[in-house]
Amino acid sequence: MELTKVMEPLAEGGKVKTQASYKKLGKRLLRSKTGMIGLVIVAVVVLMAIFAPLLAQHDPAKTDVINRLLPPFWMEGGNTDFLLGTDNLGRDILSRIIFGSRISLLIGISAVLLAGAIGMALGLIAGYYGKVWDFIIMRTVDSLLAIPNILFMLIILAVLGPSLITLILVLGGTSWVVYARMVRSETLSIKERDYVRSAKAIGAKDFRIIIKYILPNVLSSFIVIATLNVATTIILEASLSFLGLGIQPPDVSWGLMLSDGREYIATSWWVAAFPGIAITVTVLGVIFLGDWLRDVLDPKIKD
Amino acid sequence: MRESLLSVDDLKVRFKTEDGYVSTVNGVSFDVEKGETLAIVGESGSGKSVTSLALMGILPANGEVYDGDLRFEDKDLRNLTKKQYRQLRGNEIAMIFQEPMTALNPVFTIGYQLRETLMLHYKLSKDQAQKKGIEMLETVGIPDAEKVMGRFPHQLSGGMRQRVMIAMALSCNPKLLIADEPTTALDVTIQAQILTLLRNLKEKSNTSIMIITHDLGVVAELADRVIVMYAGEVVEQAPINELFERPLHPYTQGLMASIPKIHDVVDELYSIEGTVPNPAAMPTGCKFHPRCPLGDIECTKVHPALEFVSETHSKRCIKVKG
Amino acid sequence: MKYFFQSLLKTIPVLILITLIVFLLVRVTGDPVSLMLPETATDAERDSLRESMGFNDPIMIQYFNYLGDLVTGDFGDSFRYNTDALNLILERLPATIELAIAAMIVAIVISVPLGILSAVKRNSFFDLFITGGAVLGKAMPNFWLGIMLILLLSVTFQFFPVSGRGTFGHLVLPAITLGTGIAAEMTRLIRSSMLEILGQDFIRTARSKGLGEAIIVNKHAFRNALIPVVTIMALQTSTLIGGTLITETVFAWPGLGQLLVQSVNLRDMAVVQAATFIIAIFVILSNLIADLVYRLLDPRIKYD
Amino acid sequence: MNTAEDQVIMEVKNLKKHFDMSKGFIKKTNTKVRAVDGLNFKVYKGETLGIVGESGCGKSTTGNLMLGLLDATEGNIYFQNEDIAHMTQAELRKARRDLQVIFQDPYSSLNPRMTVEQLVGEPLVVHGLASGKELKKQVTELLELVGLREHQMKLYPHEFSGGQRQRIGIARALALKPKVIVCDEAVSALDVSIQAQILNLLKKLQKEMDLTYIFIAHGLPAVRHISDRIGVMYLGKMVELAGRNELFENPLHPYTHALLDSVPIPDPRLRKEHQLIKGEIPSPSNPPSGCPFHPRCPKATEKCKVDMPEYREILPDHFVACHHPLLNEDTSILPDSATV
Amino acid sequence: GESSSSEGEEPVEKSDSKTLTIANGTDIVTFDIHDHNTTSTEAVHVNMFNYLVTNDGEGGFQPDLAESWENVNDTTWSFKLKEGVKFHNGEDLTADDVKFTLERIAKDDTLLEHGNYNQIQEVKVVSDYEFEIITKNPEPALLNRLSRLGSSILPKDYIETEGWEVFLEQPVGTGPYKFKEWKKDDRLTLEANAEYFGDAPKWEELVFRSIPEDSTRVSELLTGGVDVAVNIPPTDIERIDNTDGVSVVQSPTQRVMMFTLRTDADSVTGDPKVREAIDLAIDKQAIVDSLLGGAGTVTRTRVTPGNIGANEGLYEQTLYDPEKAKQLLEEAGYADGLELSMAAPNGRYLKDKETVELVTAMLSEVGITVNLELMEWSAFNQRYQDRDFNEMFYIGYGNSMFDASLALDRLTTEEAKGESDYNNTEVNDLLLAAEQNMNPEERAQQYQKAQEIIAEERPQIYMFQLNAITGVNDRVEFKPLLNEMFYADSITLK
Ligand SMILES: Nc1ncnc2c1ncn2[C@@H]1O[C@H](COP(=O)(O)OP(=O)(O)OP(=O)(O)O)[C@@H](O)[C@H]1O
Ligand SMILES: Nc1ncnc2c1ncn2[C@@H]1O[C@H](COP(=O)(O)OP(=O)(O)OP(=O)(O)O)[C@@H](O)[C@H]1O
Ligand SMILES: [Mg+2]
Ligand SMILES: [Mg+2]
Repeated sequence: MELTKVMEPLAEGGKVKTQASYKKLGKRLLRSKTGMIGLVIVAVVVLMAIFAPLLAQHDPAKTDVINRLLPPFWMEGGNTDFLLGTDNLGRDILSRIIFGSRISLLIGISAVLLAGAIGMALGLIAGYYGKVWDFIIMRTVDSLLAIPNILFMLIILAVLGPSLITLILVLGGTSWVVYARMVRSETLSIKERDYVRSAKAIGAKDFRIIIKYILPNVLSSFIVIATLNVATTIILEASLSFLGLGIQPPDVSWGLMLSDGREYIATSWWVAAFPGIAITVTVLGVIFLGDWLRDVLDPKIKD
Repeated sequence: MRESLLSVDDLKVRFKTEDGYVSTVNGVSFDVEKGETLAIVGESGSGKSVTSLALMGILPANGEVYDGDLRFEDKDLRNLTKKQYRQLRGNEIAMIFQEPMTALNPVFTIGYQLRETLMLHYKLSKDQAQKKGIEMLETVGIPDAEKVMGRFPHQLSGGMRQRVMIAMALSCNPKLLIADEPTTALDVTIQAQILTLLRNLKEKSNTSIMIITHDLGVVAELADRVIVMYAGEVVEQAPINELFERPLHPYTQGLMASIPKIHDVVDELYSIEGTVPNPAAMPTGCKFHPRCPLGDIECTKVHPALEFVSETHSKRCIKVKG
Repeated sequence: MKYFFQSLLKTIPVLILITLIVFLLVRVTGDPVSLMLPETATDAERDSLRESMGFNDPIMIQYFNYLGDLVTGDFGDSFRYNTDALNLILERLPATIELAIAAMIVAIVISVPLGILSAVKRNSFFDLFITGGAVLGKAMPNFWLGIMLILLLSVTFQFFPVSGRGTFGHLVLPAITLGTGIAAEMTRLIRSSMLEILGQDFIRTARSKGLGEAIIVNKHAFRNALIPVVTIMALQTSTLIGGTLITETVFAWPGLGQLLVQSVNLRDMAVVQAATFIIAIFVILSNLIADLVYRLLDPRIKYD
Repeated sequence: MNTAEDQVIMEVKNLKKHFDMSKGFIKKTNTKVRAVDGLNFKVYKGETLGIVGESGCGKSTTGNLMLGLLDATEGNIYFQNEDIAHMTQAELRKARRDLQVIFQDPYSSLNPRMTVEQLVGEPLVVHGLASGKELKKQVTELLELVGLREHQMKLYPHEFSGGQRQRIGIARALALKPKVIVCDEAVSALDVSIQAQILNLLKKLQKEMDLTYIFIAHGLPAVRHISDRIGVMYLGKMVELAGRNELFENPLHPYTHALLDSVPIPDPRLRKEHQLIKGEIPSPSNPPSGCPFHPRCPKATEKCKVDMPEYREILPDHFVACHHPLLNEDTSILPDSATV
Repeated sequence: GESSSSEGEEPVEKSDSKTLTIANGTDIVTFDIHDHNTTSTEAVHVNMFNYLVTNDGEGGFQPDLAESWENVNDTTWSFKLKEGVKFHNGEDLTADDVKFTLERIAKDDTLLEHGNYNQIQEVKVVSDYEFEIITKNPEPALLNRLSRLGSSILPKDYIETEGWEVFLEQPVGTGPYKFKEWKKDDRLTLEANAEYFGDAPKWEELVFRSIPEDSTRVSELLTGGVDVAVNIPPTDIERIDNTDGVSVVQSPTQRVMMFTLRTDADSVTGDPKVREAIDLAIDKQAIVDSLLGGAGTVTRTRVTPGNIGANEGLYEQTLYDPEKAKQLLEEAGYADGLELSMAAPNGRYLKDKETVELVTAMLSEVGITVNLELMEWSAFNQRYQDRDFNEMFYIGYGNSMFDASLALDRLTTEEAKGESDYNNTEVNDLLLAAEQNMNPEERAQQYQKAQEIIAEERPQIYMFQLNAITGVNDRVEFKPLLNEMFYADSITLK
C-alpha cells in the first residue's frame, strides 16, 4: 500500500506530461519537414518586412533611367550594386522586393484580420442565436458567395479607387463570408457539446458561453483558415494588380511588381521573375505553416 | 480432443508514434482450439483490439508485429504473402467489430457488401451470391431478407446492422470468428438477442470464436475459456468456471469485485485504485504493481512470467500462490 | 425533384438580396456618363446624356424600376454596345461555360489520381512531391501562369494557338491556366478527405473481408471521399467564374469574364449588373445541382 | 420507503417534450419526436432516483428538462415549489445554484481550453460567490473532496484519464453546494474498475453533503447499486417506478421483466436461456398506438393496441403503466442467492 | 526581318492566304457609326463605309463619296456625289442618304457624336446627286468634321425599312469590304465587296481580332497568328525586330501627352516661374528614349503637324535645364523646395504610370516634392470631369478633327475655369476669333500665335506626341496613318 502512493504520480501523469506536450509541439514541428520550411519562410518574410529599411540597399522608389533593366549581378551586364537587377525605371528590384513585403504582408494580414473579425462575430451570432439572426446572416453569406470574389472587388475598387486602405477594406469586407460559414457551423456543433450544456447548467450567461466556451474552441479551425487566407489574399492582390486595381505607386507590393513586370517576361525576365518567386515562396510557406497548424491544432489528430 | 486452430506465441506489437516506438502488446501467448469460444477481457487500452487486428494482418499503417509466432492451422501467418493473407481473411478467419454503425460502408447496399465477400472468396456469380446472401441474412434472423439486401446501412437499426455484420462474417464458413466487443454498443435487450444468436450459431457450425469484451457478464454467458489482459500482457488464463470460482491474479480479483451485482447489493464496491498505465511510460517490474494491494518492492524489480498453476490455469504474479 | 424545387424556392430571398447588392454596388458607385464621352466633351454634353439615361431619379425609384424590369426579363441596355445587356451576356455565356467545364475537367483529371495517390502513399516522398506541387499550383497567380504557358507552349514550341476561341487547341491553354489553381485546391481536399475515410471502421471491415487494396481504395474509400469533394467542386464554381475574368483577358477568350472586366472599366452598368446576376444564378444553380449529386452519392441523406 | 410529502424536493407533473422536426418550406411535414411524453414522478430529499431505459427512450431529455436546459412542451417541474418549466432565464440562473449536473462523457463535458482550476472555480465566479484567494481555497477543497491533488490545478482536461476527468466534472457540479444533482450516464463511459471508484465517490458525497441524485443510466447493475428507487422508461413514458428491491424482485411490467432478464449475469454457473423480447424500440417520432410496448409485448391484447394504460400506484410505492401487470405470476427471474 | 521565318510553318503557310488579320486591343463597340467615339472602332469602320471626303493628313482633302464641293457662303456648302456608288445591299447611294445620315447625327442629341455635328443646320437635297449643307454659324472646320468619325454615309432605305436592329446586326455600307460575321470580343470578319466603286479590294477577307492583353497580342504576332498587331509595348520593339518574319513600324499619332497646371494665384503653380521651372526640370527626351523606346516626339505645342493651324516651330522642340529650373525656383522664393500634388491616370495611356513616376523623380532633383496620386482611369476621369485636381494633372488629348480648334479650346477663359484657370485675354480673343474665321490662312496664323503664347505661359506643359507602335508580319507592307485608321487596301502583300 505504501508503494502505491509512491508510484501514483507517475501513473497519473502531472507536470511531467504538460512539459511533454509543449515539447511535443516543438518536436512535431521539427519532424514535419514542410511545417519547418513554412515556419522558416514566414519568419524570414516577416523579418524582412520589419527590418526593410535596414536591409534594402537602395530607396525602392529611386528611379535611375541610365541603369534601367540591368540584369541580376551574375549575368553579363549586371553588377553587385543591384543584386537582382533593376526594373524599367532603373529601380533596384531587391530593394523593392524587400519593401514590397511590407505592403503584401500588411494587406494579407490586415485584410484577413478584418474579414476574420467580421466573420467570427457574425458566425458566432448566427450559430449561437440561430433563428432570424441565422436567416439574415446566412442569406447574406449565400448571396455574397454567389458573386465571385474578384468580381466583387473589381466593381468596388473601380469606384472607390485602389488605395491601400480601400484594398484592405475590400479584400477584408468581401472574404468574411468564409469565416462566417465556418464559425457558424462549428458553433452549431460546439453548442451541442456537453461542456456547453455544463456551462449553462452552472448558470453562465450567453456572452460568457460564447466568449469562454465557443470562441476558444472554434479558434483553432479559425486560425488555420485565416493562415491559408493570408496566402489567398496575397495572390488576390496580385490578380487585382493585373486588372489595374491593385496597389498604386509610389507604394510597392509584390503583386504590383509582378503585374508590371509581365510586359518584360520575354525581354528582361528578372523584372517579373523575382517578385513572382517572392509571392510563390511566401504563399508556399504560409500554406505549409497553415497545414501544419491544422495538424497540430486539430484535436482529432492530437491524441 | 484438444486441437489447436490458432496459436499465438509471444506476440509483440508496436506503433510508430511521435515519441518513437510504443509497444502496446508485449508478448501475448494463447491458443484457440477448434470449436471453442475464447474470451479476452481487460480494461480499455490493454491491447485486446490490437491483438486481434494483428491476427487479421490489418494493423493500422503505423503498427507492426515485431516479434512472436502466429500460426493458423499449419500456416505461419507472419510469413504469408499479402495475397495469401487476403485469401485467409474473410474466408477462414472472419471478424466483427464493435460499432455496427461505422463498420459498414455507408454508400453501398447491404446486398453489395455481402455479395462482395462471397464473390471474392467463392467466385460466385452475382445471382448466386445474392441467393447465398439472403440465406445468410435469414440464418442470423433477419426478417424480409430479400428487401434488406437492397437497403443501405443507415436504414437499419443497430441490432440489425450487427446481425448483418455477423452474416457477412459467417458467409464463407470461417474456421475462426473474431468478435471485438460485438455488443458493447447495443442495448441490453438487443445484446441478449445477439448473444443468443452467437451461441446458437456456434452450436450449429462448430466455428471457433474469439470474443473480446470488457463485460464479464458477456464472458460468463458465452465463453469456454478466458484470457485476462492488462497493459499489453496476458495476466491470467483459465477455463471459465475456474476463473470465476478461483481468480488468482489480483487484477482479475479486483475486476470481479468491482462489478456491481444486480442481485447482491453491497454498500461500497471494491475498487482498484489508480488508472491503467500509459503504454509509453510503463512501470518497471510487474505492470500492475502500482495499483495492486499486494504489490511491494519486489514487484517493482521482477517482471513476473506467466506460470501455470494447473494444466489449464496460468497467472502472471509472484505474490499469489496457485 | 420535389426537393430540387423546394431548394429552388429557398433561393428566392438570396436572389432578392443579390439584386440589391448588385444594384447598390453599381449604382452608388459612380457616374458612368463621364466615361462614355471623350476627355474633350463639355459639361452640357454630359448633362443631356445623363438625363436621357434616367440617372437623375432618386435611388430607390431606380431600384424598383430595376426590379420591375428584371421580372420582365429586361436587364437594360448596354450603352457601350447599345444593345440588350442580357443578349450580350447570353452570347458570351457558352464560351465561358465551355472554358469553365474544360478547366473543371483539367482539374479533375489532375486532382483525382494525385489526391488519391498521395493519400495512399501518405508521408512518402511522393506525397511530399504532390503536396508541394499542389501548393505551388495554388501559389501561382493565374495571369502569370497564362503568360508563361503562352510563351513556352505557343511562342517557343508552337504547340497551341496563342489566343482566341475556335478549335480544340485554342481551349487547351486557358483550360490549363484556369484549371491548375482549382486542381491544386482539389488535390489537397481529395487527399485529406481520402485520409479521413481510410481511417474509418468500414475500411477495416473491407480489409477484414480480404478485399484487395485497389478495390478498397478505389471503390470503398473513393466513393465516400467523393461526397465532400462534390460539394467543394460546386463551391469552386464561383472561384472558377472569378478566374475567367483574368484567364479570358489573358487569352482573349470571348466570354463573360472579359466582357465583365471591360464593362466594369467603362462602367457599363447594365452589363455588369446583368452579368453579375446571371453569374450568381449560375453559381446558385450549380450548388443546387451539386447538392442533388451529393444526395445521390450519399444514401444517408433521404429525399424530403 | 416511507418518505413524507414535505420531503419532496422535486415533482414532475405531466411533463412532455416534443421536438419539432418539421421540414420543408412550403409544405410542412409534421414530424414530432415525442422524446418525453407525459411523465409524473416525485423526487424525495436525500434519495437517489434511478432512471433506466434503452437508448433513445428519453432519459437524457428528462434530465435536461429537470435542469431547465430544455423548454418543456407541456407540464410542470416543481423544484422547492417553484416551477422550473416556467422560469425566466434570470430565475433559472438562480435555481441552478441548487440544481447541478454530471455528464456522461468525461471527454466532451469539460471545456478543453480551460484549466482544472478555471473549470472548478467557474461556477463560483459566475455566481459571484468567491474570488482571489478564497476562490483558490475553495477550489482546492473541492478537488480534495473528489480525490484530486492541488498540483493538478493548472492542468488541462486532456492531461487526465477518463476517471479523473469525471472527478473534475463532479467537483465542478459540487462547487455551488447544490441540493440536487442529475447524473446523466455519469459512469457509463468508464471502465469497470474506474466505474467502481466513481460510484463509491458519489455515494460518499451523498452522505457527506446531503445530496439528492437523479441517476440516469442504461447499465442496470450500476443503477441498482446506487439507487433507492428506480423508474423504467420506455418510448418517452415511465412504465414502472418502485423501490429498487421491489422493482428487481417484483417487476410488474412485462418490459421491466424482459429488461432485467436480458442483463447477462457475470457467473457462468447461472447461464440460462433469455426470455428474448422480439424487435427493437420503435422510433419516438412514430410511436405505436395504445401501449407503446404492445408490439413487443408477449402479453399484449387487443386492448393494449388501442388504450394507453394508466400510470398508477398498483402496490404501495410501486407505480406501473400496464393493462396486464405480472401480479400473480412468479416473476422472480433471479436466483435466490448469488455469490462470487 | 525576313519572310522565310525560322519560327515554324504558320507564317509561311499564311503567305499565300488572301486573308488579312489585324489584332486590336479592344473589339469594335458598335456598327452605329454615330454612337461611339472610339478611334479603334472607326479604324475598322473605314473599310465598310465611306465619308464624303477624306483628310490627306497634310491639310488637304480628297474626294471620297463626294466628287466635288464648294463653300458657297459662310454657312453653305454644296456637294456633288459620285454616281454609280452602290451600298452592299445593292441600293444606289443618293443625296437622300446623305441627308438622312447627317441630319440624324446633327439632330439626335442622345448620340455620342452629336456634339461634333450639331453645327449643321440642315442638309438640302438639290437632286439625286447634289445637296447643300447649311451650318448654323460659319464653320471653317466643316470638312474636317465630315472626314472623321461619325460622318460615314448610311443607307437610308435599308435602315428605314428594316429598322436599326437589323442594320446593327447586318450593317451595310458603301466600302470596299462588307460585313460577314461578328463574334463579339473575339473577331470581326469582313469580306471583299466586288461591286466597290473604287479600286478593287486587295484582300478576300479581313479579320479584326480583339486581344486585350499586350503580351498575348505580341505572342500572336510572333507566331504568325496575326499580320498586324497594334499597341505593341515599347519594351517589345527590339524583341520583335530581332525576330525573323516580323518587325515594328512606328508613326506619329494625334495624341499629345501633357500636364495641365493651375495658373490661379492661390496655387504655387500660379507663379509662371514655377511653371517654367517644372517644364525645365523634366527631361522629356530621356523619357521618350527610355520608357517609350523612342516611340514619341517631344513637342511644345499640342497642335502637331498635319493639323490645320499647327505651329511647326514648336514641334520637335523641348526645353530641359535643371540648373535654370533651380534658379527660377529660387527666384520665385522656393529656395528650400516646394510641394505640390500631381494626379495621373494609371493604365490609360502608354506608360503613363512610369512617366509620372520618372517626372516625380526629376522634379525632386530640383527641389520639388510631388505628392503623386495615381488613379485607375475611371476614378481619374471622375475627378477630371469634376475639375477636382490640384496643382497638376497628367493627360493626353487626341484630335480626330485635325484642326487646332479642338486642340486648344480648353484654354479659352470660359473652358479653363476650375481646370487650369488660364485667363489670358489675348489668347482668349485669338481662339474665339479663329473659331469662326472663314479665312484659312488668317485663321491658321491666329492659332499659331496663340500657341506661342501658351508655350511661354505654360498653362499646359507639353511632353511628347505619342507614336503608334505597330507590329507587322513581313509578308505585308504597312504604312501607318496619322489618324490611326486601318485602310486595309493600304496594307499590301509583299
Ligand atoms: N494506430 C495506433 N497508433 C498508436 N497507438 C495505438 C494505435 N492503435 C492502438 N494504439 C494503442 O494501443 C493500445 C491498445 O489498444 P487497443 O485498441 O488494443 O485496446 P483495447 O484493449 O481494445 O481497448 P478498448 O477496450 O478500449 O477497445 C492503446 O494504448 C492504444 O492507445
Ligand atoms: N435536440 C433534439 N432534437 C430532436 N430530437 C431529439 C433531440 N434530443 C433528443 N432527441 C430525440 O429524443 C429521443 C430521446 O432522446 P434522449 O437523448 O432523451 O434519449 P436517451 O434515453 O438519453 O438515450 P441514450 O441512452 O442514447 O442517451 C431520441 O429519439 C432522440 O433522437
Ligand atoms: Mg478495443
Ligand atoms: Mg442519453
